[in-house]
Amino acid sequence: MTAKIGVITFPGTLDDQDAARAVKYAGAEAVSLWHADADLRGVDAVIVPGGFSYGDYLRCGAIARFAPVMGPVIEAAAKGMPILGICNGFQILCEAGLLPGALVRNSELHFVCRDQWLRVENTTTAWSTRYDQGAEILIPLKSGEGGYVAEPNTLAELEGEGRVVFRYAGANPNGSLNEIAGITDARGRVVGLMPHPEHAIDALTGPSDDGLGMFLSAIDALVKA
Amino acid sequence: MTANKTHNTDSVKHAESTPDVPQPYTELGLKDDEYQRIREILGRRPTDAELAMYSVMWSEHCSYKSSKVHLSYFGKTTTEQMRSKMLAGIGENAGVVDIGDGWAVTFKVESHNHPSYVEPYQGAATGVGGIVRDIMAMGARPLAVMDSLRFGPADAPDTRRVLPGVVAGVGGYGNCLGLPNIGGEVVFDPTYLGNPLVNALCVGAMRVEDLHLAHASGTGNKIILFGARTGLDGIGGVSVLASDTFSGDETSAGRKKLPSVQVGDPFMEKVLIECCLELFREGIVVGIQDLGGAGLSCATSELASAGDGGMHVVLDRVPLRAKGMTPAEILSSESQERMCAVVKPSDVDAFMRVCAKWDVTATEIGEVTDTGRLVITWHDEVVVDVPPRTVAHEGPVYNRPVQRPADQDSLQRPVDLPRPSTSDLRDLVLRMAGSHNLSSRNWVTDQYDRYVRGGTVLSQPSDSGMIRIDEESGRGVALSVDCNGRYCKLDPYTGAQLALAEAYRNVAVSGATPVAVTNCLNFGSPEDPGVMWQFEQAVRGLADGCVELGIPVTGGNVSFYNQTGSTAILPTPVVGVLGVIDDVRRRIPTGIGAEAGETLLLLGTTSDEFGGSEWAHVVHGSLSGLPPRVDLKHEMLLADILRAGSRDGMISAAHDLAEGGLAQAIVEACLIGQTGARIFLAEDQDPFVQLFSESTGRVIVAVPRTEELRFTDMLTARSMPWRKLGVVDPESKALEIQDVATFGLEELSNAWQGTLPALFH
Amino acid sequence: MARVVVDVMPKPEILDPQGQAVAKALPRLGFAGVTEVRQGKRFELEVDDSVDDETLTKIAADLLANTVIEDFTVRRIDA
Amino acid sequence: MARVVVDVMPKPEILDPQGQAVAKALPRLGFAGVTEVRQGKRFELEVDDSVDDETLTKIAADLLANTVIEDFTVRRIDA
Ligand SMILES: Nc1ncnc2c1ncn2[C@@H]1O[C@H](COP(=O)(O)OP(=O)(O)O)[C@@H](O)[C@H]1O
Ligand SMILES: [Mg+2]
Repeated sequence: MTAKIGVITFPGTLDDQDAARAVKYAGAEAVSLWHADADLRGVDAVIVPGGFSYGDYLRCGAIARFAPVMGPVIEAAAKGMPILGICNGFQILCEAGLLPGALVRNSELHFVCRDQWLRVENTTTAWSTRYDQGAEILIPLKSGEGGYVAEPNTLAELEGEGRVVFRYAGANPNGSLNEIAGITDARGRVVGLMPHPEHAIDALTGPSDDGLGMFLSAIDALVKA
Repeated sequence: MTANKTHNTDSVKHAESTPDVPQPYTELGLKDDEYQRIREILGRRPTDAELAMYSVMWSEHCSYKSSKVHLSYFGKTTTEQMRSKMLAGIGENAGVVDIGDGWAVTFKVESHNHPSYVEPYQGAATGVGGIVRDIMAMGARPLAVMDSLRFGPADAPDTRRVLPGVVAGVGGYGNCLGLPNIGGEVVFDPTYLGNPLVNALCVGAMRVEDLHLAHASGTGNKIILFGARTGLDGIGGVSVLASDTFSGDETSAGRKKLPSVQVGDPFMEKVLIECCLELFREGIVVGIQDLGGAGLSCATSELASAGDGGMHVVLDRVPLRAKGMTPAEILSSESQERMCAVVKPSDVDAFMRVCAKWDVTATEIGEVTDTGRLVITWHDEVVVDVPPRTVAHEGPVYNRPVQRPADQDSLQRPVDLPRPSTSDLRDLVLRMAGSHNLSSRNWVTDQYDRYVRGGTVLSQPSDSGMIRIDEESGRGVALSVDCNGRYCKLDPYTGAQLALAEAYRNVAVSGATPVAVTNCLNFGSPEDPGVMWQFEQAVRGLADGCVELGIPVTGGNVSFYNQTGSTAILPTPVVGVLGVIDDVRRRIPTGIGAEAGETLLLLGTTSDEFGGSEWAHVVHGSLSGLPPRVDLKHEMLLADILRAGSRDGMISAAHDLAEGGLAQAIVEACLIGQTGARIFLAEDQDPFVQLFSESTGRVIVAVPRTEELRFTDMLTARSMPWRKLGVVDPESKALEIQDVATFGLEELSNAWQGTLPALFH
Repeated sequence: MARVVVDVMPKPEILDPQGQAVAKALPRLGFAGVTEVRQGKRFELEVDDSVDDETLTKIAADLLANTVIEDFTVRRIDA
Repeated sequence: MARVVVDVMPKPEILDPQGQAVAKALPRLGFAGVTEVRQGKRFELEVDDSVDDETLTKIAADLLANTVIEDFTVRRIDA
């Protein structure tokens, strides 16, 4: 049986088709989820994709986290469903309290789109088992508010528990504390990151196919479960 | 004394009874004879609302009154064969081209120069928003954008104000819309200091059968306005009428000072795109039109004149954002993110349901009639009653005086500029690579999302942008926009052809077949006979060039009055060329080193051509002589060879030579590929000329060693001049130009990459 | 040392997509009765006493606000 | 009808790249004496009189501010 991975579309979501394509490339079925329906349509995992939900005018992810679909997402997360938030999706998961901390304006104040090297720091989450510990992967980063911040004790907790999943390698592109690019919840099921693995699934349209590992990892996790 | 003193609303009835009331038509930009013509058309004086409509629609921007007589040359020169792939052409919102497999592609460039000077961020942002709606109005899904930008000197204080704002605006809007930015230009020249150019291009695709042309046909069909509410933005000159209306009122002074700035809402536009596409899929749109310049005046008069010729609009129904707006203001507001559709009465409910799903405000504001008149009512009084064609299409046409500038001859006289000796060339290569116009544009392009939608195959810093249209077959398109204003200043006819040749070559270099052309003609004041001469020459050059290449101009845009005081900008006819590739996997990248063991070849001929060159500009600040010669037959052969090479897998990388010549091209090919190379110059020609001449029709090609013989045999057989340039050297991390200099890639990279960040950090 | 607050708001006639987004979201979140929202910026500056009002106004007009589309007010706050 | 102002400022210990950028730019533009700048948001709401203070605080805490990184204040202004 193929795994079913849901991809949420909010008004202003941009990378939903790309996330769905990545899910298909990895061999699972992509199911589109509409923000206004409080219904996960029987999916086994959920991706909250990138974009500018509601224009991100107030604060990235601030309005989207109240969408009807987020109710069941929060419930499912509590039960351990694998959930991946990419870029705006990461911001939404933080706003919704599924992940700690927040994302603020890039230190250079402008949007940055670049091919970014990441170091994989945790290979035990639902979304990172396909990588080798310490591996460097090349994934596009494209965001204006990608600076990860959290209170010092939250940060210490994340580091202490090994919950930083991806870290920027080389120069810090946006001023994130501790070069954090992606983190996970305490159980390793919910992962959020600023860079876009769904844009790195094929060297024809991305800088590499290094991003595919995240989707393959989730499928592995679902098959095992 | 004004028309409104005694009446709240200047209705048609009121106008008839007060024929002699003076009207502020001069303030609205109308000439005496233009105002007289309006009176003749109507058989009475126009109402305030009619006057507002005619004045905006008869403006240079909307009516093309100075350019029309020249632009008709495009139509006259387009042959049946050139037209064969064109599904819509000049006159539609955007040109549409059949690219095969049932796909139609639409693309267009538009200028937003003046607004971007006043308010760089919003000016540029709304420029992107406007061109995207043009593409939507054809029934297409917008797929990518490009931006062609020109500023004053890079180190001028005002450029520090304008450039970062423009770039942030292009990015802010396009990124939020989810359209990848796949290319453009950034050019610096003193003539753009008080008048930057912001030209935005959008490309979209649809199935051929889904093409929607803007027309309001079918008597009884409903007119639906949807998207943002209408506010007081962009009203500009028409506020003259408002301040009259409100005289005695405290608000009148405020009204007069209304900024003609519009603020964009890209989120609204994104939702509008998805909403429109769903409406198209449901098949419930008879006609559609975007609201751009001249707002509702334009949309209603154009829709009506393209359809059955009549329309009745109830202006009270237009959802407003501001209080106390007058009919004239509502009709001329340029509020962004609005569209207008013609819908069958039986489909209105379905239409409204789709809009509600996307949370888009939609309002039925009127219907199609068979009266042949555009009638607009306000509080049950008729405020507009006009033949729509007279507003939309029968504006004034000027045959402005054309005169070759007196100093053109002296400009074209070559000046002998001191040339460097071979020992100076090392420094020159670095200096040129880091010069304002040649340095890396990454500081700009890194602010643009090039990945969204997952179909971008080539983008900056490639010669052209390329996107996949069909995921199954891999069919895609390539696009490039180009213009060298200095070449155009020296010789506008040749300059326009050089822009065409460069865009054409850029598309060909990526492995695609050029098929169609769009343009954005940025010039100074049409009231200056010298500028009109430049314009006429450029149009002829471009049109004649297209005939030679056998590809049509499918649309374009004219922007006049680009000048500071009496000094016009360099004539800048930006040319966009669209190419088709049947499988994007065959694309040719720009950077070398993709395959182990590549030979470098130089295709084309190098002559001593430095008129208008980047070298003359950077080193001597000089502009004189004649631009490089252009040979379009040669460009066609080159394109054909590149296509064949790509099809047969003989080419692993290619980069065309443009500003800065061979030196710049090889530096870029190495840096983009992060790979070293060893090249040698010909013995029978001056090294400086070989490295920096800007002779056209030249391309550096990297071929896998295994293909070298097969490829060079083809070159020889097809009489393409070529010479072996050297080899790719992946081990060395250096560029060696034999007997001239060796450069570490890092040294080159620092020179090339460092310039813009240092200026705009 | 003084604390200065500069409030920067979009001009009334200018579209405020940010405020609109909030205004539209509120009823969806179950908050009724908010009829209009405008969103602007607030700056808090710590300034030496030597900085006079004229300078503060200049800072606000030149750097903090975009006077083409925004209005601003400058206030000194007692520390 | 009442006018309500909600000020939202980054918490003192949280990075404020925008305020920092302004602080850095000032001396370059020839303005001396500004020792610190913080940038936040200002919201102006028009609310029905039926909306009580508790609701306003909830609107600010739930939506207008992200209390993980921001503090807020709510004030009613006399119209
Ligand atoms: N304003 C811009 N927006 C997007 N891409 C740009 C812009 N300016 C330059 N580029 C991209 O940077 C690269 C180098 O530009 P340029 O040297 O002008 O190209 P070429 O000479 O090949 O036409 C190209 O890929 C071009 O599309
Ligand atoms: Mg090129």
